[in-house]
Amino acid sequence: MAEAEENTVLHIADIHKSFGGLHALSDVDLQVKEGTTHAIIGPNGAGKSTLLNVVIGRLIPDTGAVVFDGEVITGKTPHEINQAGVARVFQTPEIFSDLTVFDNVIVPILSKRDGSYKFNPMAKLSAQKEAHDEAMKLIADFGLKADDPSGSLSRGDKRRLELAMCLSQHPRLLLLDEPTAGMSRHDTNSTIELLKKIKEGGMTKVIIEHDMHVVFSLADRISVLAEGRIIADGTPEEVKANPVVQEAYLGG
Amino acid sequence: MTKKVLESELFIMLLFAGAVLTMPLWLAPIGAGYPDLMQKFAIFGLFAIGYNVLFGLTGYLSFGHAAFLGVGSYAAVWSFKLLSMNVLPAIFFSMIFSGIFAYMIGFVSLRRSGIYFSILTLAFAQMSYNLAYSVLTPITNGETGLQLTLNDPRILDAASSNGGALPSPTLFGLKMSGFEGFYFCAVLLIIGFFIALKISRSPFGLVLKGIKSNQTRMKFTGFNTRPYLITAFVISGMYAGLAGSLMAVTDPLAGAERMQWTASGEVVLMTILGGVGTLVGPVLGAGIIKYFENIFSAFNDRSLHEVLAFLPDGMENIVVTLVRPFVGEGWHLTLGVLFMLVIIFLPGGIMQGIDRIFGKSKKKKAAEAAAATARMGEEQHG
Amino acid sequence: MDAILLQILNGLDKGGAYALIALGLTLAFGTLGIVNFAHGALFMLGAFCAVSIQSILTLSKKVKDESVTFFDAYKETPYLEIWFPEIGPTIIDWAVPLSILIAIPVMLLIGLAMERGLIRFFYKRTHAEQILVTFGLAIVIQEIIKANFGANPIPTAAPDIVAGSANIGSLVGLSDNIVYPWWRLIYLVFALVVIGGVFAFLQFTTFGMVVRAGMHDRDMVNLLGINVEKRFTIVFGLAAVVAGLAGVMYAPILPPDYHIGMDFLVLSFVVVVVGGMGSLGGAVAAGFLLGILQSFASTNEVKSIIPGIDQIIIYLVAVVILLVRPRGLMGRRGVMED
Amino acid sequence: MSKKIITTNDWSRRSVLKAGLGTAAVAGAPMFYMKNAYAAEYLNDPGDASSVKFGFNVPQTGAYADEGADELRAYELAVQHLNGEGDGGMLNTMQPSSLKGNGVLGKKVEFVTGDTQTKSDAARASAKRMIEKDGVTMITGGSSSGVAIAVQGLCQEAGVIFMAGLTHSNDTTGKDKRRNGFRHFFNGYMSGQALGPVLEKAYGKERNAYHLTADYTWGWTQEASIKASTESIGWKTGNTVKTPVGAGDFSQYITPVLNSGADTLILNHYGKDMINSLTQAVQFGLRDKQVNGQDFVIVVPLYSRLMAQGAGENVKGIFGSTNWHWSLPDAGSQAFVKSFGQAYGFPPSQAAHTCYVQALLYADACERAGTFMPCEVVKALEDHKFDGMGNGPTEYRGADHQCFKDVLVVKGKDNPSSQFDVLEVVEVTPRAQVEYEPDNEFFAGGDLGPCNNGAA
Repeated sequence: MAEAEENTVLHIADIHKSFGGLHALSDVDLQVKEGTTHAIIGPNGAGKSTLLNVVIGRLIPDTGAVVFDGEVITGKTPHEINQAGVARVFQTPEIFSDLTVFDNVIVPILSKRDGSYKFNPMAKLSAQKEAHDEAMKLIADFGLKADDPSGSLSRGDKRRLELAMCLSQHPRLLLLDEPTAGMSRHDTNSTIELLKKIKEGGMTKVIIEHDMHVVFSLADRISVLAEGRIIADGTPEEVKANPVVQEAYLGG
Repeated sequence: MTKKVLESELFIMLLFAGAVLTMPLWLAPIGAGYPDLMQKFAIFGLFAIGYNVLFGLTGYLSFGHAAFLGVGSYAAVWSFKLLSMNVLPAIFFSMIFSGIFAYMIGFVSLRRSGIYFSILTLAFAQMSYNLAYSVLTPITNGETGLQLTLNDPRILDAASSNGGALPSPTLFGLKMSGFEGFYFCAVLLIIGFFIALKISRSPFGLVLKGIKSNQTRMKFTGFNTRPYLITAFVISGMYAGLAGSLMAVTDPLAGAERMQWTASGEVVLMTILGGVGTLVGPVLGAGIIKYFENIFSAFNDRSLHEVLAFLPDGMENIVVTLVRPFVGEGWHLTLGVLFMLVIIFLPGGIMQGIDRIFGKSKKKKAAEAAAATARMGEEQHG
Repeated sequence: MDAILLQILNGLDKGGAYALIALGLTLAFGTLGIVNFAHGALFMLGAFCAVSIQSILTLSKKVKDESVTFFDAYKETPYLEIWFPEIGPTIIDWAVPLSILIAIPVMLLIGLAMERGLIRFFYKRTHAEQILVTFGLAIVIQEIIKANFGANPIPTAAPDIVAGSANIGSLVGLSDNIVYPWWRLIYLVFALVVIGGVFAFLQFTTFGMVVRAGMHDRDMVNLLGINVEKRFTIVFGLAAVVAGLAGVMYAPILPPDYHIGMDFLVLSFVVVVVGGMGSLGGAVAAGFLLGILQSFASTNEVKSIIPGIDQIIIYLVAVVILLVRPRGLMGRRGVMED
Repeated sequence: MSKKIITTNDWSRRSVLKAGLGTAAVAGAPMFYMKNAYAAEYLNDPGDASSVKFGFNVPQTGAYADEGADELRAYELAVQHLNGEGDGGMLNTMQPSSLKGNGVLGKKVEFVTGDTQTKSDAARASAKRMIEKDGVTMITGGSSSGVAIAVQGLCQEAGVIFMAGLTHSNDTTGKDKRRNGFRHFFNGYMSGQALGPVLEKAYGKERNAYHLTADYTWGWTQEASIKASTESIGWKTGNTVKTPVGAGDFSQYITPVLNSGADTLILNHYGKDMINSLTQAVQFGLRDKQVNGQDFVIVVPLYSRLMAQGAGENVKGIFGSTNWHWSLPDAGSQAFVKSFGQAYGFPPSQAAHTCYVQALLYADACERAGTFMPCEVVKALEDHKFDGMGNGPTEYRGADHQCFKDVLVVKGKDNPSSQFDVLEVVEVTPRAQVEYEPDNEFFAGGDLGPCNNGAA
């Protein structure tokens, strides 16, 4: 296992994962630096989503470990990993579509405040002043309406809502799985703007993306995944110039 | 009145308490204003409210809640037999035992979700029922049901011989049969309703709703959903235990058939019929099913003619002929037809019908539509 | 040894019944995603096909019994026997096998009507709503049967030629003590044939292929421009036929009454889940497995060690399997799983 | 069906009345007036009302619905006869009788019905409705012992009379007996005592019996009673196996019988269980077997004609016992069969008979007591001797409220002359042979306790 370098928030160390005979990930070793936006690109089936699922505890790797903030999080449950400071935006927005926008946003705030379990059945939700104000502020920031039923939002709004939910927890690491998939050019651009704004706040992000326009607008560093292996790793310029990458991915 | 007032806890509680406490008045014209049936309304209302804490908030469909009702009843009757005819220890032990029992079953069953969870709870309840009916007869008195006897120890009730007759449950001397029993149950129903209202409006309740809506998201939002689910399961189990103990309080007998899957199914039907996830719906559903069971089943040719005597003779006979298959021994048929009609035309149960009559803001309708779409999605993902 | 063999036979026989009911249930569930609480009622309707055919065949000329004075008691002689003294009694005797021929179209029609008339409106509703509506339907069907046939079980005899027991022990050269009722053996064979038929149908026909593909991924098949819905309707009809046939054939073993379906309902759900939701093979395997386990749990030897085990064995096994192997014996990964 | 007599719209009038009383605790009881010596001293005193109400609590849904329906028919008939309508039925043969055919104590008899569902809870809820809402003075009916015991307990606590319907468990008048409850039907012990000699005569002393027993209280008391009685005639008891209620398929319990060395199978089952286990036992060829040099035989200790019909051909030649059968030639039975048969077109079942008799006995006791007050009625019924009710001379024993009378041993008929002609009476076992002391081991442990008039 490669030693963790300085400023590394997330160290994905020598991960192997196979399903049956299929090697989804082999020898994947990645270091994500504090405050950077790290993009992982690669063709379909390259293992990007598998990698993300390993990080958030949905999948357990066969060998290797994920180290977050100096602590091994492999084998921990998703909620423990989230409580440690990792939030994730999914490819198809995972929101509480039966609930209102407000409820969607206050839930993660409560999680941050109360931890993974708190028994307070007699407390009044409407009396949670701080959480309430924080949620309202975020909702306004994201241009949403608190009383809207979230299930009937447009796809773009749903994605924004999910992002707001993740940000409300002030995570140290935000994982984004194709945040602009299926979006119109207009929505994509406004999402890029949004993410750039977040970037200014210094939050570390790992982003998986197909859209090169998005990747090159946001990423400080790019890793290229193909057939479960990392074939290139570097700044956007380095990666762009890498002949292997051009052949395997960009060139086509 | 403003929306805020209408939705305030105080207003809701006043309305609910008022409706419950005046039941003897407004139920009398429809023949349901006698103590036993009103006690049943309150008891099964509590059962359904508690069930709704689990099913309505978390979406976990338990098919074994009757087991907790049964445990509550047995615990209460044993408390009457061993300790005292006072109802308070009986209720206390019922809730404790059903809570423990619910914890054990919930701990295991909640390892699974969806239909698997349903079958697990069903299996546990059926095992409890089958054993209570046969092998556990020393504890349950099997088919006959656990009853009080004259030579029970009752160690806390010193030498009240009661003239050789069986004692009845009391609240510090106040007998728990008839209207006193009803008001006792009614007060507990109101308290139970209040707690359920608080739960559904608490952060804890919101987490449960989040679990129902999207458990994956809850996990990735940092919630450990399992203890939440177990807590909800135990709470609803304790409600069931309370209901079971009240059955024993108003009528000191505990029978095994209380635990049968049909009894578990009944509370599911009550909840869906009234409106899953609504506060009042389960109480309404419970009332309707119990009303059918007790009043519709009691009609016979003679009583039908009496009720319809105001009609002209020929008309009366026609109406009686038409109605007859649906009452008396045919009351099940009415219930079956009712289930189908309600669910076909009012997917949200009777509460949805009430909402429709009184109208509601467009926003809520949109929310419902959205929820329906979301459900569809879930179904397809399966 | 003989005792064990006999219990295995008992288990297979019971399992045959469980498997047939569960097969239909899982067809409806796996293809349509419908939790059908009225499936037991279909089984019951099948049994009452046999009852009806029997009572039609035995429509009788009534000769008043003059010794009875206060009401009319009749010595009944079926018209068939009067009109066709030769063949009449035989036809009546074969009422149950004849009922199979009638039950197939009748149950198919009932199944199609049920799907078109009610079930299809519930595909996109929640399981809870499906349960309520099908449970309501089951009650209605039951009550209609009760109103027409009464609440008591109605004896429905198998043909005389197979009325007794077969000495299979001596047939296969084992102990003389292994005797088993012919009808139960026939039931077992029948169950296997029906199960085999359904599997062959799904495995080897184009129709079956589409259905299986649809079970796997409905949207996919729809994208290919194949009308899955129509086929699923037919599958529901098929499920009804399978349940109905199970009912017809079970009538001589268990005199049917209006409640017989409800008695099997819970059990068949357990069988389906133990087998694995949506897995036809699993339903069949679980049916036989639970049948055999129940038979053995009921023997005196086992009961003397664990009293009451025969009352709970099925549920106990279900619990264990669901905990150890959540998707059931043969369920596909990811179908109805967490 | 006879034309209904329509009285005032009593149902809703009383309801409205109660609404007015509202929360008052006395609302459970109808209004009463000071009229006779017992006024206001007991629950649901009809006072000077022109009518009195009985509660008929029978299974209308579930496995015993047909029996329940037959019980209801009998009750309707009883009410007609009490009110002087119809041909009077057993009112003409009952001895002694104080009934005049003008209702009871001059009051017209009315009735309410309810569904027990054969569940203790439902039965008690239904009975409570009758007591609290309808104001009945007596509840009767039922088709299983669990329900009978549960309702009997309730009536004792509430303070009305319970006249049990079909209940055969020893416990009803044994360990669970109550002062306010009475049973006319016979019981498991009597079945055993009556069957013993007949079985000995038919099957000899050298028998090895195998019991299949429904796994609940009735089954157990039945098994114990039959076992005691058959062992006293020299039979051995090989095995006793409990079967779950509603097992449906009994094959796994029947196959072990085949090679157990037993030559007699005793089915302590009732209702659907009996039909299924008997049908299947016959299918398994048990009756074709020869064991220990004798023909294998099956015995069904408690028979019911309604249920026997469900087992079809399989009952032929099988012994059992029954409380009453419509083919009995005595005047009382004939009178009852006549009224019932003419009203409904078929013969009454034993359940119908016992219910009809119970209704009449209660009415007669009220006449003799001069009041509906439960404690007085209890006194009138205790140790009351009567005849002409289809079972010969009968006595309601005061010590346990059990009727003592002859018991019928019957056999499935080989050549029935009609669909109702399923059983034939092979012996009428005299009362003396089935009688026992109140402290008999099968009945010990209970206490009638004091009678209860209920709070007025």
